[in-house]
Amino acid sequence: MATDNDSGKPKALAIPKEGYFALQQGRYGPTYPRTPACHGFTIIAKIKPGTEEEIRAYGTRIEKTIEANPHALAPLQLHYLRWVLFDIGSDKYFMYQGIFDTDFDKYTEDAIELFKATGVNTIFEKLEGFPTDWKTSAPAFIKFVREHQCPSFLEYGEYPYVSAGEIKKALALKQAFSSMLDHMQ
Amino acid sequence: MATDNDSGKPKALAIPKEGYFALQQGRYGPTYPRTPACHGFTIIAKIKPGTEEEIRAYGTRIEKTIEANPHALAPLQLHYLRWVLFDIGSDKYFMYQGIFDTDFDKYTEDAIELFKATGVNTIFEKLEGFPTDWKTSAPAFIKFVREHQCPSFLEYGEYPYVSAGEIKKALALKQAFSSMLDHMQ
Amino acid sequence: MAAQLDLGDIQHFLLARTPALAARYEFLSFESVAAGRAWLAGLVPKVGTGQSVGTASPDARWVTIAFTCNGLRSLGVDDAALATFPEEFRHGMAARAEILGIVGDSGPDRWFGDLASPALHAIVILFARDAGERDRCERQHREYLSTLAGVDVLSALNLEALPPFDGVAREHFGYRDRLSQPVIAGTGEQPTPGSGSPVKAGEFFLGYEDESGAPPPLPRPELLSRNGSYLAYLRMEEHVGAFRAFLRRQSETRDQQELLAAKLMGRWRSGAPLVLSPDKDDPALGGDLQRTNDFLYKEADPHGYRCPIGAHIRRMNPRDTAENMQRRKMIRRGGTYGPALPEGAPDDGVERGIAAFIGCSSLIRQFEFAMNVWVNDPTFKDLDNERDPIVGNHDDPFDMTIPKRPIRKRLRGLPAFTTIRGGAYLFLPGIRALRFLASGNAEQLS
Amino acid sequence: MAAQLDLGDIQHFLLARTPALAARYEFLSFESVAAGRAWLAGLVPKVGTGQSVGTASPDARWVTIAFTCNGLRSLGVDDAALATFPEEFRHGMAARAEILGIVGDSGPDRWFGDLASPALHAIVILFARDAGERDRCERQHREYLSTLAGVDVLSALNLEALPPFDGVAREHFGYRDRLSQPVIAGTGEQPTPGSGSPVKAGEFFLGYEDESGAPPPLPRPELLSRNGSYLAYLRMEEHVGAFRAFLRRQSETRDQQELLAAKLMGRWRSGAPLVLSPDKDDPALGGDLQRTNDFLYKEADPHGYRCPIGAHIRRMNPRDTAENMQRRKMIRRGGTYGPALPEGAPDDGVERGIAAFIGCSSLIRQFEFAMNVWVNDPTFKDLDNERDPIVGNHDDPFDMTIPKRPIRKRLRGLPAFTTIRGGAYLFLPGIRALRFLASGNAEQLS
Repeated sequence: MATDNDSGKPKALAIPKEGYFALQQGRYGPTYPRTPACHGFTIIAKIKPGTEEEIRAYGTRIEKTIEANPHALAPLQLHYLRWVLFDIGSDKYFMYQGIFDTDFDKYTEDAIELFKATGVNTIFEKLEGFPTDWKTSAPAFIKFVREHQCPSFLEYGEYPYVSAGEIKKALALKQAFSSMLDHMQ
Repeated sequence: MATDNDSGKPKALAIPKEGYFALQQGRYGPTYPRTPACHGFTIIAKIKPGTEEEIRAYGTRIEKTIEANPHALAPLQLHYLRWVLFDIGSDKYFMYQGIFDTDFDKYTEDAIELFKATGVNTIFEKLEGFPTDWKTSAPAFIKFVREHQCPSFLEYGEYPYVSAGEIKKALALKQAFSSMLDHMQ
Repeated sequence: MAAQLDLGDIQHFLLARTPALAARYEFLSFESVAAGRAWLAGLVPKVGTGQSVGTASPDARWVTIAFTCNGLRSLGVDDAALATFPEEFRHGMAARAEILGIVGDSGPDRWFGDLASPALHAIVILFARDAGERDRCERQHREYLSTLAGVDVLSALNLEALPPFDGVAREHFGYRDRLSQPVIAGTGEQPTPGSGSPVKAGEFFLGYEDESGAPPPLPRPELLSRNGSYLAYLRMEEHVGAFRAFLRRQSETRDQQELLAAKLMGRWRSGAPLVLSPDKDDPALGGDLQRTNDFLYKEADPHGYRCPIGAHIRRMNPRDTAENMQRRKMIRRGGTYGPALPEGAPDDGVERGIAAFIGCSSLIRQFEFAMNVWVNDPTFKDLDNERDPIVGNHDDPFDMTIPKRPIRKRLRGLPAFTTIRGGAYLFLPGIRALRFLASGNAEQLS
Repeated sequence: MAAQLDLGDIQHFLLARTPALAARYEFLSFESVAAGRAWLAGLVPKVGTGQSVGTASPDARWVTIAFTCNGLRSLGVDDAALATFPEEFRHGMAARAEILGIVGDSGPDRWFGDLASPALHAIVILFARDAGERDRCERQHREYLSTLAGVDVLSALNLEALPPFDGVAREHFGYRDRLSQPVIAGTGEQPTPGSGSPVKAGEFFLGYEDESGAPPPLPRPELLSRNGSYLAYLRMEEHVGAFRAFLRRQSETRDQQELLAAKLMGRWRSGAPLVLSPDKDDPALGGDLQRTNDFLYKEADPHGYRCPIGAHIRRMNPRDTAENMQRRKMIRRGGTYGPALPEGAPDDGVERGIAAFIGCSSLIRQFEFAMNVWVNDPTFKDLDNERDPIVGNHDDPFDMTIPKRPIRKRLRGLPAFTTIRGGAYLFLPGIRALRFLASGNAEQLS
């Protein structure tokens, strides 16, 4: 896919209602485009009544997991995650908002393995309609995700199309330079 | 605020229901903490019936604005924007999802000026409950935003606490290096 | 479409600087509505107006009076009316101190002179040509107070210009002061080159169109608010000994000290700006108001090799490197207090500093923004862990980066060169409003 | 808890490599259910089983039979049953070509031998000790077909090992082949050092526990699916002339050519891996199966200074630098077709290449993943605009970065060294399933 390599030039992209411009088949369905804001999920689903505290507690669990093993989520190639609980009327909804570099289609199975390993099931199993056989049925899991994915109609990236890996390499380089400069002063 | 300066070490932070750990007063209300995923908005509001197409069309307008002037949104100090329309029952909701470096409290007035200049009102005025006097009343605007802001309960950053400015400088440095290497081969 | 300023109704204080070498601020408390009104009634005729600016002003007519929210209440303004005033004013500076970075050693719990007390109701500001005249006014006011019951002076502060009295204002660190001043649109005054466009009157006075293109809503009753302004008062001690010691510690030569002092401020002590004179001082430039503000940053010094990004003047006025600058302008009035510390003398432990009022039409958008974002945001302009080196809060260790080729200089853990010793949010009413407050009755004013 | 493999029911094809120097693939179409069943019934006894592996196999018993989804339907498997087979298999490789990067010159619209046609129903694979034996089998099969009506040979492909027939498999570019092979858990075989743990049988054969720890659900009827596998077939032309010209163009010396060839592959042509022998070839190492796979990347070569990140073997088997490697293992069977192009000879325009089957229990999770992510993802492992230099689709210009100190080498716009000329998704049934398909009746099998 052609990308604008001028990583310092912010870019915005309006996205059609379907979530993609041209239907391009991925392994598990249409692939979503890489946008200036990389790849991403906005998965919104109603939670089962009474599960809010369990879901919130899981936030702390992930915090601790990452503290103990900062690279636990490395296979997802994330930039950022934001998990939100919000109310619509008397119902409570969960939103999984992630910005990452893999198109989901590519690393689906890795993601599912990882969700098992880090127990993301603790959250997903609290969502209405989540397939009970998700651990053995990748397609069921993926169907749920696709059905609850809400494509953006606009995405904007200040440093468009740059992968987290590239950013981390660049930051390491800058850090090395900066510390060199400090030592030279 | 103390930050972990190891920008290559991913970090997750679980966030209390209120959206902050300790009540810290900002100019326009409690300040939200800077997390490993920087600052951010998840503003969710119901749209007025029949306005969906206008809202979508505005995505294209922003795309063109940024194309013509890539730095049009610079004062917001963004990393990423994702604007999403999604359905709950028969209602349609708009979500403004942004990751940025300013705490909103600090640059509120700049943001409002910018929203006027780029016509973000085209969207916000389509949201139910948006104050009609927002252009002259910063507090009314801010009240709306705060009432519709849904704090995350977990945020994760792969390169935590790093500002977009720092990332762009690092990428420019890396690009300079990379092109130097290409020329030396 | 600038509306004509009602100069006869606006207190002179923000309209023009008076040629004063001395001043006195008195911080008052009213024991009763009647006491406050009586005191005010006697003093209103002495308050200078915009109209008197530029005319001969033989005695104590450079009087200015302003009130805290509690002061307005103590004069009988009811809660319904007060509720229409902005929240930040109603809460007062002490309640907003955390937002302003006025914490730790600078915190309201350590302020001098009862300024954080809810008993603070009014400030009367006396500017005088010299200390003798100031002392005469003080005596006069003391006598006046002695004729009234129920008005207490919580504290007071005397101010004097620093030597050598050569017509150049300096603060204790030795920097030339009062080089920048916004020009109010409609006054006919021309901004000096580089000072930006004239600023609409509504940015400073209530009831006028501001830079948004419309007049913001007036607090009620309009009789009280129209032609008024908000003031933020700050009494800021300057640690001259610590400042000089820091310069000596960081520099081997006198020239290096001066350069470092200039890097912290963004101007040489003469006032010459680093952007225009990066390598050595240029006193002629410093004193030339037609030239000393005539510069920008974006093209001339984008990386701060001349004037560091975090230097005091670059934070307080980022010029073309910030948004909506016209909505951030403020008018500063004040002066120095405490004796000068002679060059070479050891620190004497005496408090000295600047005590100043910042005038604006929105404390939250103008004054608080400057304190919150420009002065104390450690990530201002992508700096990392830095605050304004001169006026920022340095209770925690913050740094200062001086961009330099080939190798930048990073000063780690700057000491605090200043400490806030007091502060207040005040409303500076127009003359009719003062009369209204003195009478408690709108009808008497027509 | 590895379940005992039902060796008597599993076709031998994926269980062991047969010592063959020649092979023939025939691509068949059945005009009717009856015709297909009749053909199959006669051939089932000739299909080798897992049990026959290692025993003397005197003639054409290295026969393998597999079916496309259309083929299963053409043998009477009804749509309800077919619907329980995975979507990717039902759609077939041509429909999934875009996902696989098999587009442009490699696209199904340009395939040879009617492989993209819905008429393709079955493949019969004949491996033979040598070309003479292969030709004998071919004749025998032709005679057999002549006794039946309604079974058409759409196309066929003959394969031969390349000289010098020294017991070492090579492909046309000259690289040693068949160095890696997963070992199936429960067979008692020991993986060679560096080849990873034995892989659970369920990764290759349906009805067994796989690496998830459970047996995945079987398509219905289980009689048809149990002990079966999926195969992806690829006929990949190798552009030997273009490959050699590229090496010459990029290198000044023969040694540089060999190093570049090694960098593209990740191994020297002898098979010696760059990670173990980065600077020069080591043929003894290349041929030593106890050593030639005994390496990892993460610690030994994190930045690819030895084996480039994008080299063919590092993409196809990232070893310790990818997740869930045990769930990506596949078994490859196949060989070379077309005459060798002698060293130094100009390209003769004759098609030559590799025609191989990739066996697994999930085409989408194993084969398609490898093609989609490892071979053709231009941002694989944070590379920028690169694909597998050997087997990636190079219809658009992609690059190859060779990390090197002090200065990396970036090859811009690699030519396509290979083109896919045909492909298919197949189901490789067990022996009982073959009988079931031949009879159309489960009861006959007990």
